[in-house]
Amino acid sequence: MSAALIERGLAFIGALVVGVTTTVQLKNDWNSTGIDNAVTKLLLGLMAFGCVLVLLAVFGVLGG
Amino acid sequence: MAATTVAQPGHDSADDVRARYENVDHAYHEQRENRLLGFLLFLVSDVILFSMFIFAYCYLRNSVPNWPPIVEGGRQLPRFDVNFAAFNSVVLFGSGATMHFAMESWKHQNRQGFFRWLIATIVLGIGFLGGQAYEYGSLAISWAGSTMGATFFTLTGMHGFHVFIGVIFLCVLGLQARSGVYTESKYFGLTAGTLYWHFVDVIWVALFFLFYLW
Amino acid sequence: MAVSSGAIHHDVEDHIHPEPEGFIRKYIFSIDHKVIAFQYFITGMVFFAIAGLLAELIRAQLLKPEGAIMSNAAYNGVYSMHGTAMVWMVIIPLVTGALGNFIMPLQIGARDVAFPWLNMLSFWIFPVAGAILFASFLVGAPDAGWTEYPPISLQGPPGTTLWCVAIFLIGISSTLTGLNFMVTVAKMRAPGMTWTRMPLFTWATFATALINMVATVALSGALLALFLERVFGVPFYDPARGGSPILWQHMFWFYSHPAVYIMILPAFGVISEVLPVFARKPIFGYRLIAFSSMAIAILGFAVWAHHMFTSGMAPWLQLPFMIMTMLIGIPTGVKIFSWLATVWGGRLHFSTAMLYAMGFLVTFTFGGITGVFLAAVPADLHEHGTYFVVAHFHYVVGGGAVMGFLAAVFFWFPKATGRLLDERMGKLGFWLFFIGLNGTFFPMHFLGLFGMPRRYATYVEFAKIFPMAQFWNIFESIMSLGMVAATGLLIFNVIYSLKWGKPSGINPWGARTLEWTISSPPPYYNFKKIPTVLGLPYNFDQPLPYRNLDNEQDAIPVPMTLAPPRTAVGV
Amino acid sequence: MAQVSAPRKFSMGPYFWTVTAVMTFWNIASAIWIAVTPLDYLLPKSSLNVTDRGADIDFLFRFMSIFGNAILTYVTGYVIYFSIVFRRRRDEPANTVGPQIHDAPTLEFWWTLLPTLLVIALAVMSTRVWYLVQYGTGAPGFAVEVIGHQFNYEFRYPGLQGSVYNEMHLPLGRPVRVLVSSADVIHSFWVPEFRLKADTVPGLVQNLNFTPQVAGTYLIECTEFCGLNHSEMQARLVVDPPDKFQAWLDGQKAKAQAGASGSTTAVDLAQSDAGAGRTLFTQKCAACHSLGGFDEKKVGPGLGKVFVDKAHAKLVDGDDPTKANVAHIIENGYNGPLGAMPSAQQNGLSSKDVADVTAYLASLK
Repeated sequence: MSAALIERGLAFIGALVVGVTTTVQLKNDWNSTGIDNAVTKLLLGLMAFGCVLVLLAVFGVLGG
Repeated sequence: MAATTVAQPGHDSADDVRARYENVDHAYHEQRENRLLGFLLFLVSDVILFSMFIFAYCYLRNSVPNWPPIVEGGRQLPRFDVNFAAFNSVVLFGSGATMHFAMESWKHQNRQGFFRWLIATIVLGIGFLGGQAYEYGSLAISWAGSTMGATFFTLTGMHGFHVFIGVIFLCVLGLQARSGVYTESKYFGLTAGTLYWHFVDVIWVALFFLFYLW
Repeated sequence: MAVSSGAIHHDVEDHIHPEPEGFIRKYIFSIDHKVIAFQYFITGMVFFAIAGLLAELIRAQLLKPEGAIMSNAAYNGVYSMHGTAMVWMVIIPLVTGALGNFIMPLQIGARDVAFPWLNMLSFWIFPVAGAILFASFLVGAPDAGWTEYPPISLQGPPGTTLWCVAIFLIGISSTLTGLNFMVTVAKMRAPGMTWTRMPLFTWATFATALINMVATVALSGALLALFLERVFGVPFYDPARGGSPILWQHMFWFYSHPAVYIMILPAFGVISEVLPVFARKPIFGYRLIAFSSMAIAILGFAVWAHHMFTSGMAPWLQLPFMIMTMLIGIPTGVKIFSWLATVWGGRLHFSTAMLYAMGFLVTFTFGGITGVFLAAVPADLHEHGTYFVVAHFHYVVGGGAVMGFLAAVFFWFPKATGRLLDERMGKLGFWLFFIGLNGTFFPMHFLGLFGMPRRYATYVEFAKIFPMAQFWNIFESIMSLGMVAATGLLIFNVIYSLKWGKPSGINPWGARTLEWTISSPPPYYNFKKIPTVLGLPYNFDQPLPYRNLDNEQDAIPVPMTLAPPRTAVGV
Repeated sequence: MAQVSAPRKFSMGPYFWTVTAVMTFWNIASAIWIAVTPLDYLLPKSSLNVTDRGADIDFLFRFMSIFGNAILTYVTGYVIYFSIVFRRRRDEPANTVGPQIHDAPTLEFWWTLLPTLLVIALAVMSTRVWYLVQYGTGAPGFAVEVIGHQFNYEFRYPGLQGSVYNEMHLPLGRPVRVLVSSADVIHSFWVPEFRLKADTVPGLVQNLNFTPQVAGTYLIECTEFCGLNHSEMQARLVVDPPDKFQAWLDGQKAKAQAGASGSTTAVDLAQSDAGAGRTLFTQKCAACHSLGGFDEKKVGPGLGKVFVDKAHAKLVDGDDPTKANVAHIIENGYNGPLGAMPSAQQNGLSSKDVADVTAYLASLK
């Protein structure tokens, strides 16, 4: 079992967990007001997008 | 207006003034508004700093016929290893999530949870830095060797530096929180720390795509 | 009139910081925006003197086609340092650091800027950066001009690295100042001062701060890369190693074109304050002027590549930049016409500040017109890199930014010190400066068009095809002494008037913005009670639009009568 | 509380229309004068129309001068006029105020619209000239290369082995395409009498298209700071009648042959190294040639499919895409409707290098 495979596996699991939690948090905070919360929501969204990128990378859709 | 209630400046001691200042709550909120806007503007300027180098990277990448570039000796440089980077990215994103939980628990007066999540964040942050160090060590390209190395090490180095600062920032915040600097209603420092940490994560999203996936 | 506030509401029991005791806390590491403004003013004037001296060395060198006084190497260092110092160590700190710091918080009725400590920090970076910059003379001054295009700047003398460091530092200072001012204007306006009741100088400062905060960081990036390439050989710009010289030009001009708006916008603000006061007539088209400031600030980010029409940028890219550049001329023209309409039919008091403002209208208009000449790509193919460009930007910066700054000095000096500057010296100084400026830079247009490139230590070949070359260069060099005299006179006037100047009282000019409602010089805390604003400060026949003022005073302030002018010239 | 004398009615001022009429008359007069008289007071040798593009650019200068002069006259004139007629008289109390006018929408509308129309007109005319300078008038220009050095100019002519220094010759009345690039740092190629300029940027080739119309000797100057002796970096440009120019070119060729006799050995395509060729390509060719298809032009066509391109079965010189023919082009350069490519010798390629580059191109399949 090669290092690359382990890395991919961990990345896959991690991305799933982080992505889901981030999305859930985003949903919970959705109605919060205030400029700081607005920015936080934006950043959380982009982080979720980052997790999607990781998944795409894991399945070799992007990169490689 | 009740202009008469103003103590004549110069006639009251510094202590009176400071006392009055600290007891007036709207003064704090005013301060918070200013600091928040100031901090967000600081993040904006930081985004611009990164985007200049990202612009440089795209520009240099598109100004040569093939990428990764070919260096003296006709050797074409290898692409970066996606697998490890993907793993390391997840570590960093994870730290973003934990930081968010830390903030949430603080907002819900759950100090214990706050510290637990904060420590988790710091550990993950350090883990990411370790991963970066490992990757730097294992790379075949050098900083000054090619435009690829130049842009990669400069951008990721700048980002790593930001993460490093962030880790210290979070440690300081933790200690302050322990010594009771922040209260349930006044915790701007923590807000700033969280924003900064999320910002660092998001910058990495861009770098991860540009260097490993593009 | 209803009090609708765009800003945080300051209650009367709002805190007043106690004045610090001790010389150091008071005058050296002060966090008082007024003291910091003075520090900027003094430091800036010192650097102004040095950079002006360098300019005179340039003029002396060009007295002879083969170069009168120094070697090519020395000359290259001199003009590079002149440009760099004038842009980053003189104009920008003076118009943002000095003017913005002193006037803006007073105009919005605030007790200080949002982050006083940050303000102090950004000032103290400035002299350090200046020292580093001028220290580069010791190790070999940078020689590639203030633009430092690679690859030549990669081969430049060691001083070029110091240049990078100095400009990087001053860039940090500018960024912090911009951030600070943006928050101050956005959050700390007096109750009732909505965005559309803000004085125009504050509008200009806000627009400037926006550019300062956004663009300057871009320059920092470019400089960081240049520094890394010079010191560690990291390839960004060197074409031999895969880099691109054009990349630097993009990154550099993305800052440095907005930078000219950093220099000129505060001057616009000054003119918009000075003209109505001395014409006793409302500013014409308040909204148009205010919004055109923002329009310029924003459009200013989309025109940088008009500095690169001959640089080998992709041809199709040149058209949008040409069109944007021409479009940005329109809000500028609108401002000029509005200022003309402001004085039209007014009752003009010809104080020195007013003279400078009127002179500004002429010289800046001329600079703007030559700007259009440069915006047209084919014409620029002829003009680029010649003395035509030199003339253009000296008309804009010297005839625009500096004239506006001098108007501001004469206008706000009484507020800052409680004494008027001497008007006779001031007017004499104005005519010296105005004639000197035009005499020096007007002929440069023709020299440039007839083939004199800039940054030439010698112009033997050019003198062969254009025999008048030497005559005009001598003429310019002589005329430039007028500006030297004017500067010397100003410095003497400032020192003289600090001690013997006529006491000014609260409001010598009958102006109506908030800073003229508090004593001069203003107290440490500026406003005991934060005033309430009911309207625009430009209606000269109505009572002041403020409530809750500190000082009892005329509801309709009138100018304290200066010696009635014999002529419009006023000397 | 200070009294204020009631704001007086707005008056345009004594003789306002007279003054305006005088300025307008002056503007019309000077407009006519600028339009009809030669611009020799503003631009060198303007009346001679030294080049066709130069003439176009001079026309732009006329246009801009006319309106620039008008705007400057009005602004300056009104500043002076207002300063005189509206200054506070000695007998007037200090507290007199002007008419309280805040704006005049019609006025603002017109003074926003008119400049806009002006710059649009200027933009349109500029675009036309810019296009002609960039892409020529259609006829394939006679291509000459200019290469900037610290601190002199090098000129290369099609079919001429070796280079000419410090004196550029151009044929009279023939469309010319000047290809500008640099060997070291950024210089600039400027001929004031031609009104044309292009920076010489290393690793980049710009071109200027025009037709010289007047024989004579002109000055070439460097306008981009290039080092210690920047201000001594000039060269002469001689525009000759075609026959004289041809004679000069033949003379140069003869000299070059004498110099370079026997230097060109046969290319041995057998021993070639595609890897080395790839390096050479990025160093010597990539500035002008992409690795895409034929149509992905930089300066010359893309070479990625040069051996296998169905759309362009023939090479640019009409031969079949065999290794020998490709090597022949690389070795001897090319000059034709697609522009000018320097020879292997001018590019500093040994015959081994030529073989390597050919092998590299052949390997791109």
